[in-house]
Amino acid sequence: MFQNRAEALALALPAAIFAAAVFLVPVLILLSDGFRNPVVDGVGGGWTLSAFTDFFSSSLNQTVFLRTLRLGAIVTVVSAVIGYAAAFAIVSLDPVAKGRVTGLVVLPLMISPVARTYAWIVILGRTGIVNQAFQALGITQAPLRILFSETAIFIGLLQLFLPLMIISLISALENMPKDAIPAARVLGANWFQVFWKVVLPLTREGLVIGGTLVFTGSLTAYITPAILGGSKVLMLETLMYQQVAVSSNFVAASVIAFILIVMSFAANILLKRVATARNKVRAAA
Amino acid sequence: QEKTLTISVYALSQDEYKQIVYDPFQKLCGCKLVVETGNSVERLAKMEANKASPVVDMAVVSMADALAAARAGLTDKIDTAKLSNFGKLYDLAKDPNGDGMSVGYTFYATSIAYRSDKMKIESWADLLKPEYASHIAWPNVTTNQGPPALFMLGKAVGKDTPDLKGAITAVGEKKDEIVTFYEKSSQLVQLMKQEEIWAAPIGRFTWAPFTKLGLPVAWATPKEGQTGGMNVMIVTKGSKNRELATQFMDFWLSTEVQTKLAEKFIDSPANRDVKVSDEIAANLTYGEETARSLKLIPSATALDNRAGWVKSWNEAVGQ
Amino acid sequence: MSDQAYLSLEKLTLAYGDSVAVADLDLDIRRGELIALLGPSGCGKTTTMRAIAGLLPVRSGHVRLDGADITHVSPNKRAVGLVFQSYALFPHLSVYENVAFGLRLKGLRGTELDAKVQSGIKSVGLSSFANRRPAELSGGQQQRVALARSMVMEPKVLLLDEPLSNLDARLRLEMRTELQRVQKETGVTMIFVTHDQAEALALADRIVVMKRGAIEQIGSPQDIYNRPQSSFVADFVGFENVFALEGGKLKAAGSLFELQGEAPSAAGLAWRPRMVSLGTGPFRGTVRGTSFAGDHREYLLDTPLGLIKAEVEASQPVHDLGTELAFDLPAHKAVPLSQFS
Amino acid sequence: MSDQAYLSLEKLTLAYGDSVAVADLDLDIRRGELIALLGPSGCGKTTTMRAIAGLLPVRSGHVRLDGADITHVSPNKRAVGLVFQSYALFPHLSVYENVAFGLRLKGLRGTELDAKVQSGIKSVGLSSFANRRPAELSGGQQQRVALARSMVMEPKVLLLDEPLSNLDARLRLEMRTELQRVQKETGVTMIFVTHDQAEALALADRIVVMKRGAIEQIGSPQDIYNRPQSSFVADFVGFENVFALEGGKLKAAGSLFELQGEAPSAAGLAWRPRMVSLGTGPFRGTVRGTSFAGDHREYLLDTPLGLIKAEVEASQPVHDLGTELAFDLPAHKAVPLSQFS
Amino acid sequence: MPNSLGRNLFIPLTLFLVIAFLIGPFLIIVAASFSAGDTLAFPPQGFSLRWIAKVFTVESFRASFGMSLFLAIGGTAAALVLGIPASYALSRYKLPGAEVIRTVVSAPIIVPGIIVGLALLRYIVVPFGVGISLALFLAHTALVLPYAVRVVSASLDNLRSDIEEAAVLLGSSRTGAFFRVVLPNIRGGILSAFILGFVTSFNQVPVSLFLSGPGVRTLPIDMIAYMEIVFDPSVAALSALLAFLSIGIVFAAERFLGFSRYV
Ligand SMILES: Nc1ncnc2c1ncn2[C@@H]1O[C@H](COP(=O)(O)OP(=O)(O)OP(=O)(O)O)[C@@H](O)[C@H]1O
Ligand SMILES: Nc1ncnc2c1ncn2[C@@H]1O[C@H](COP(=O)(O)OP(=O)(O)OP(=O)(O)O)[C@@H](O)[C@H]1O
Ligand SMILES: [Mg+2]
Ligand SMILES: [Mg+2]
Repeated sequence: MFQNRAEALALALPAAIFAAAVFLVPVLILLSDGFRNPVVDGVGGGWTLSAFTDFFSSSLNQTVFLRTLRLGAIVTVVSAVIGYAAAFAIVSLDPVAKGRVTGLVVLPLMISPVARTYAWIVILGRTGIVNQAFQALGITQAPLRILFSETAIFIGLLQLFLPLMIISLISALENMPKDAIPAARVLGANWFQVFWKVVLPLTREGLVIGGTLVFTGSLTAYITPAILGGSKVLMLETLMYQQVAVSSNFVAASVIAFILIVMSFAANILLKRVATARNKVRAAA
Repeated sequence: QEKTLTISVYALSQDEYKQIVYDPFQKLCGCKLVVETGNSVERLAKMEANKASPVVDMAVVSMADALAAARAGLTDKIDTAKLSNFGKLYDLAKDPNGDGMSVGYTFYATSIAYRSDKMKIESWADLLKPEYASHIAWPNVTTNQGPPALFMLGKAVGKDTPDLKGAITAVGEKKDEIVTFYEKSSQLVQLMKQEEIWAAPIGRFTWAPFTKLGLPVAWATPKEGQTGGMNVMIVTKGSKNRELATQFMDFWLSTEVQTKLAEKFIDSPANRDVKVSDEIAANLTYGEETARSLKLIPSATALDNRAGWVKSWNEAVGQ
Repeated sequence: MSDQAYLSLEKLTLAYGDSVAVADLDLDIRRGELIALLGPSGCGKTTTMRAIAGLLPVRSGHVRLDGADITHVSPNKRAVGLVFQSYALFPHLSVYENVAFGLRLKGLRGTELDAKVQSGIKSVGLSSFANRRPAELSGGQQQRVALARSMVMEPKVLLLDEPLSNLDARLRLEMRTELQRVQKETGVTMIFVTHDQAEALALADRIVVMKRGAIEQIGSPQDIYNRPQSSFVADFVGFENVFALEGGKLKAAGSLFELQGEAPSAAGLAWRPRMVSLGTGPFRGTVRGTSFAGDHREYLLDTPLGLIKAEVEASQPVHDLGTELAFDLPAHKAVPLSQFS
Repeated sequence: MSDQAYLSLEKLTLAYGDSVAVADLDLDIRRGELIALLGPSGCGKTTTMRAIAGLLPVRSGHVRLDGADITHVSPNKRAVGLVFQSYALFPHLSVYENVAFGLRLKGLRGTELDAKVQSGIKSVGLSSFANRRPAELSGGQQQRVALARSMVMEPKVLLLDEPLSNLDARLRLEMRTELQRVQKETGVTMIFVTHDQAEALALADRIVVMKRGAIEQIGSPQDIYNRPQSSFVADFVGFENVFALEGGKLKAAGSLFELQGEAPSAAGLAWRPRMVSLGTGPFRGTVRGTSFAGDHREYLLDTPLGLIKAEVEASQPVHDLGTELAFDLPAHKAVPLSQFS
Repeated sequence: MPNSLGRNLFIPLTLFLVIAFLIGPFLIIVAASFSAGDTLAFPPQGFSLRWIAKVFTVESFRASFGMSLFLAIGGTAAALVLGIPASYALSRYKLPGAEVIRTVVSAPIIVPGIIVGLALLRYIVVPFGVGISLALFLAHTALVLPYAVRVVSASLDNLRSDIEEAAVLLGSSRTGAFFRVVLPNIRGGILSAFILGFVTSFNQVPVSLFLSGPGVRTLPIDMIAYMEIVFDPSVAALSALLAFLSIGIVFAAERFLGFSRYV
C-alpha cells in the first residue's frame, strides 16, 4: 500500500521545499558571503578562503573558538551523564508520576530565557543561595565568584538544555527492548557494564539526537552567555552578534556562522561514531 | 488614507513618551505614528539592511551613530528652516556632527554610581584601585557608555589617545578582578542590590532606579569631569514622509514637550527655553553650561576608531 | 537422581506493588532435573522465573541454590541462566557477540573465548550465521541464539520462559530434541515454562501446574497426563469432559446423571475425548461440530450433560452435523479427581 | 459445491522491488470454500493474501472475483475482507465502533447499523465488551473483534492471516469452532493462513501447500495428510521418515536398502512415526531419544538409514536409551511420493 | 529490576536533584513576581501584587504578546500542516532521498538563530518586499518544523501501519483512512509537537532579533528591549505568568492525552 513514490513525494516535498526556500537558500547565500572577497568600488568578488584564514589567525578568535567548543562539549557530556540518570529514574516511575515529572523537566523550556538568566544572577551571586549554602556547610569561607565566568555560562546552558537531553533519552530508553537489561544482568553484567555494553549502544539514537540538540543549542545560545558571561567570557555567538550589530561586518559574521554550523554537523557525526565505535571494533574481531 | 510616520527610538520610558510626545502629536497631525524601539546598534543595522526601501522615516540615535549613518548614506540633510524651535536649541545641539544631518534633542552625563559607604571616588582611575577593582562593573565597549568611560579613564591615567589603548590596557590588566563588563545597564541595579558590585560607570538616564534601592549610592563627580553623550534626531534617506518627520521633530523639540520630558526625568532638555525647578535640575543633566562641560568623544573619532576599540578590547578583555 | 534439593523455593511470595502475583510457593528441584511449569496466562510463571534469576525482589521467603541462600544475591552473581520468551537478544551485537557477551564478562579472552563461543554456536546449528545481527535471523534462529547464549555460561540452573512458543511445528520439534540433548549432555538443571502441553509431556522429568500464583499439582508427565488430581488440571491437560460427582452421580448442567458401572468415589470425574464411547451407551447427543485431526476425528455433541467432546479413528465413517448419536461415559475409564472447583 | 471458480488467481506474480516473492501462481477457489494456506515461513502466504486484498500491486497476472477482473480495483472497492495476524484493530475506537467502522462507510445509520453491529458482536460472544477499547481486551477477544469487524461487512471473500497463532491451546480450540460455525452459517469464501497443521486439517475444505512462492500441492485435508505427493509436503505434514526410491530400493545415507514386500513404484516413500513397526523387522537401530506424548511415546532411533522416528502406544513398556531394537518400514503402509527433492 | 537499597534511593534522589536544579530559577522568578522589592531577590522581600499588576499596564507588552501568540500558534500550526504529511511520507514509504529531505527539514535546528534572522531580512524581506510579520511567520514556521517532524514521526513509528490497511479494506479511501484512523491515534504526538513548537517559538529570541519592525515585535524581544534600561520584577512576573500558562496547557495535555509518551 505504501509503494507509490509519487504519492510519497507529494506528501514530503511541500515541507522540504518550504524549508529550502524560506530557510536554506537565504542562509546559504548569507553563508557564501564568508567565502567571497568583499567588493570594494566594484572591484573584488570571487571566491576565497581568506576570511577563514584571517579568522583563525587571530589569537582572540582562537581562544573564543576553543572556549565555545569546550563549553559546548562539557555541557553536552554533563547533560548526557545527568540525563541518563534522570531518564532512568523517570522511566521507572509509574505512568502518572512519569507524566508529571516529565512536565516538570520540560518546564525550563517554557520560561522566558531573559527572566531565567536573571534568576541565575540571584542564585549564583555572592549573597545567593549557592554561596550561602556553601558557607553554611563550611565548604567555602568567603563567597565564591561564580557569576560572569565560564562556570555561570555552563550552569545556565546546562539548565537550559538538559531537558532536551532527558526527553530524548526517555524515549530512547522506552524504546529499548524491554528485556535487554535483565538479560545482561543474568549474563553477569554489573550496572556499569550494563550501561556501557547494552544501554549506551541501544539508546544511541536518543543520545545522538539529544546530544546534537544540546551541543548545537549551547553553541548558538545568545542570551545566556551574553548576560551570564558578558564580554569577559566571549563565545562565538556573542562575537558574531558584535560583528553584525556593532561592526556591520557581515563577512566575519558569515564566517562565524559557518564555523558554528560545521561544528554542529561535526558533533552530530562524532556522536554517531562514538556510539557505534565499540560495535565496529567487535564486529572486526 | 491616513498618513503614517515611522520612527525608531530607544526603548526607554515608552509609556511616558506615548503620553507626552506620541499621542499629542498624532492628534496634532492627524496621522498615525508607528514606533520601533531597540538599542541603537541593532536599529542601525536594520536601517542598513533596509537601505533600499527604508521602513523608518525618522530615528533618534547617538551622535556617533548619526555620523555612521550619514557616512553610510542612510540619512538626509535636515531642513532646519522648517524647524520652528531650531533657534531655541543649545548651540552645540544644532549641528553636532557639522554635516547638517542631525539635530540634538537631549544630553546625558555619564559618570560613576557608587556605594558611598564602601568607597570614595575622586577620579575615574579610582575604580581600578586594587581594593575596588573586584567590586566594580565596567560597561562593555559595545555599549554606548563603554567608549566614553574608557575615554575618561584614559584621561585619568594620562594616556588619552583616540585609540583608547591606554585605558583598554589598564582595564584589561584588571579584567579578572572586575566583576563584569556589562551589556545591559539594567543588570547593574540587580548587581548593586546583591552587593555584587559597589560601583559602575553609568549614564544619567539609568540613575533613578539606584536611588530607590535603599542603599547609600552616590553619583560621582570625578576630578577629570563627567563624560556623556548627546542623542540626536536623523531623517532617513528616501523617506516618503519627510514633511511629517520634520513636523514631528519640531514638536519634540518644542519648549512645552521638552519641559514635560524634563519634569518626568526622562530627557534632559536641549531647548534653552526650558526652565525647571532646582530639585528637578539636580536629577538631570540640565543647562547649557553643564552640557558644554561634558567631555564628549567627537563623533568622527568614535566612528573611525570603533572597530579598533572593539578589537583591542576583545584582545585585552575577551581572551 | 538424588533426593536432595538443589534449588529450593521456600514460602516464596512475590508481588508487583500491592498485588501479590505468587504467594507462599514451595518447590524443591533436584540437580539435573528438567521441570516444566504449566499454567494459564497470568498465573505467575514468568514472575517465579524472574525471582529465581534475581530480577524481581522477593517479598518474603527464600531461594536456595546448591546449599546457599541466594535470596538477596544480585542477578549477575547467581549462576542462573534465563532464556527470555522474547529472546532478549542484544540487537546491536552479532550472533557471535551475543553468545560471547557473558563469557567476556567472565574474563575469557582470545582462543579460549573463541573456542567456547564457536562450539556454543555450533551446538545450535548456527555456525554460518555467526556474523549476522539478530534482526537478520528468523524467529527460530533467534531463539537458538538465546539458548546458546545462556548455555555457554554453564549456569547451575537454566530457566527457559516459553522457549519454543514462536516457532512453527517443525522447528518446534527440532528445538525440543536439541533442548533434550543439551540437558542430557551437560546435566544442567532446567525449568521451562510452556503453554504447550505436548512439549511439557515430551520434555519434562516433572511437571508443575500452577494456578493463580500457587502450585496446583506436581507430578511426572504420566501423572499429570493420566492422573490429574483436580478439575483445574484435568481441564488444562485436555480432559475435555470434566464433571463434578455428587453421591456417586454426575452433576452436569444443573442435574444429576447416573453412570453405568460403579463410579469411583471422588470429587469429580474426567474423560478425554477418546475415552468417550460413541455409538452405544445410555446418553444421547446431537452432532454440533466435527473436525478432521489427522489420525482421528473429533466430534462436538450437544447433550443433556452439556457439550461433550468425543474422538474416533479417522478411518471410521463420518457422522453428519445434526445426527443424533448414542454415547457413553464409561465409569471404568473415568479419571477420578480429588478436587473439584 | 459448484465447479465454477469464484475467485481465481491467474499466473499471479508478486514482487518486492527486485525480489520475486510469488511467481506464476494459479489457483481457483469455489464459492463458499474454506481454503487453508500452508507452508514454511517466507514462502509467500502473506504476500498472496495481500495481493488478493489489493494491498500489494500485482507484478503480472490477474485476480478474478465473481466473474470480474479485480486486478487493478482499489482495495476499498473489492469486497474482500482481511483479518490481520496482528488484528489491526483501531486502538482509539471501542469494540462497537471498530465493528461499526466499515458499515458506517457503507452509509448505514441508525437502527439498521446498530442491529448489524450488535449481531456481529454477539456472534463472536463479545456483547458485554462492546464499550471496551482494544487495549482492555485479551488476545483472544481482540481476535474475535477483528473477525466480527470483517464479517459484518459481508465480504465476498474473507482472508485470515494466521488468525489463531497468538492464542493458547484452549483458546485456539474455541476459536476454531467459532470460525467453522461462522463459515457454515454465512457461506462466505475463506482463505486462511496457518502454521499449525492440526488447524488446517480441522478447518479446511482444501489445503494449499506452498513452497517458495509456488503451489506444491492442493488437496483435501485427507489427501494432504494421507497422500502427500512430494517429499516436501510429506515432510511438512509430519511424515518424519521420508526416503528416495531408486530402482525399488530405499536410498538413505548414501546407500540403497531393500524393503520387505513390494515397494510401490514412485520417486520416494514416506512413513509417519506410527507406521514404523517397532520390535520386529529387518532393520536395527539404537534408541537415541524418547519422549512421552500423552497417549503415545515417540522414539528416535539411530539406524543405518539415518535417524528414524517411531511411535508406540504409551501403555507399552519403555525402551531405555541405548537399547538396540529391530524395526520395519512396512512397504504396504508406505505412502508413495511422486516427487522427491 | 531494582533489587538493592542503593537503587531504591537512587531514583528519588536523582529526581530531586535534577528537578531542583531545573526549576530552581523558576521558583526565584515566581517569588520575585510576588515580592514587594524593586529587584529580584530570594527570599523575596515582602509580598505584593504590584509587579503582576504592572505587567498588564505596559502597553507594548499587550501588542507583542498578541504577536508572539499569533506566531507561536500560527507558526506551529503551519509547521504541523507541512510537517505531518512529511513525517507520514518519511515513516510509511521507502522514499528515495528520504535522508536529504529529513536533513533539509531539520536543518533549522543547527543554524544559529541570528543568522536565520539576518538571512531572512536580507534575502527575503528586503528583495521581495515581504512584510516583517510575514517574515516572522515564515521564520517561526521553519524553526518549529524540525520539532514537528521529529515528534510526529516518533508517534507515527509507534503506530502500526496495518490499521490503515484495515480501514481501506473496510471501504475507506486512503485519505479517509488517514483522518479516521491515523490522526486520532497520533493526536497525542501532534499535541506534544504543538506544545514543544509553541514553547520554542514563543520564547524564541535570536531569530526575531532582526525580524522586528516598527510596531511589530515579539514578546521576548519586547522584554529584552524593556530591560535594556530597567529590569524590575515585572519582567519576572510576566515570565512567571507565561510559564504558568504553559504549565497549565502541558498538564492538561498530559492529563488528557498522555503527552510524555510521545516526546
Ligand atoms: N510488571 C508488572 N506489574 C504489575 N503486575 C504484573 C507485572 N507483571 C506481571 N504482573 C501480574 O502478575 C501476574 C503474574 O504474571 P506473570 O507474568 O508471572 O504470568 P505468567 O504466568 O508468566 O503468564 P503468561 O503465560 O501470560 O506469560 C499477572 O496477574 C500479571 O498481571
Ligand atoms: N516488505 C517486504 N520487502 C521485501 N521483501 C519482503 C517483504 N515482505 C516479505 N518479503 C519477502 O517475501 C517473501 C514472502 O514473504 P511472506 O510475508 O509472504 O511470507 P509468509 O509465507 O507469509 O511467511 P510467514 O509464515 O513467516 O509469515 C519472503 O522471502 C520475504 O522475505
Ligand atoms: Mg509469562
Ligand atoms: Mg506471513
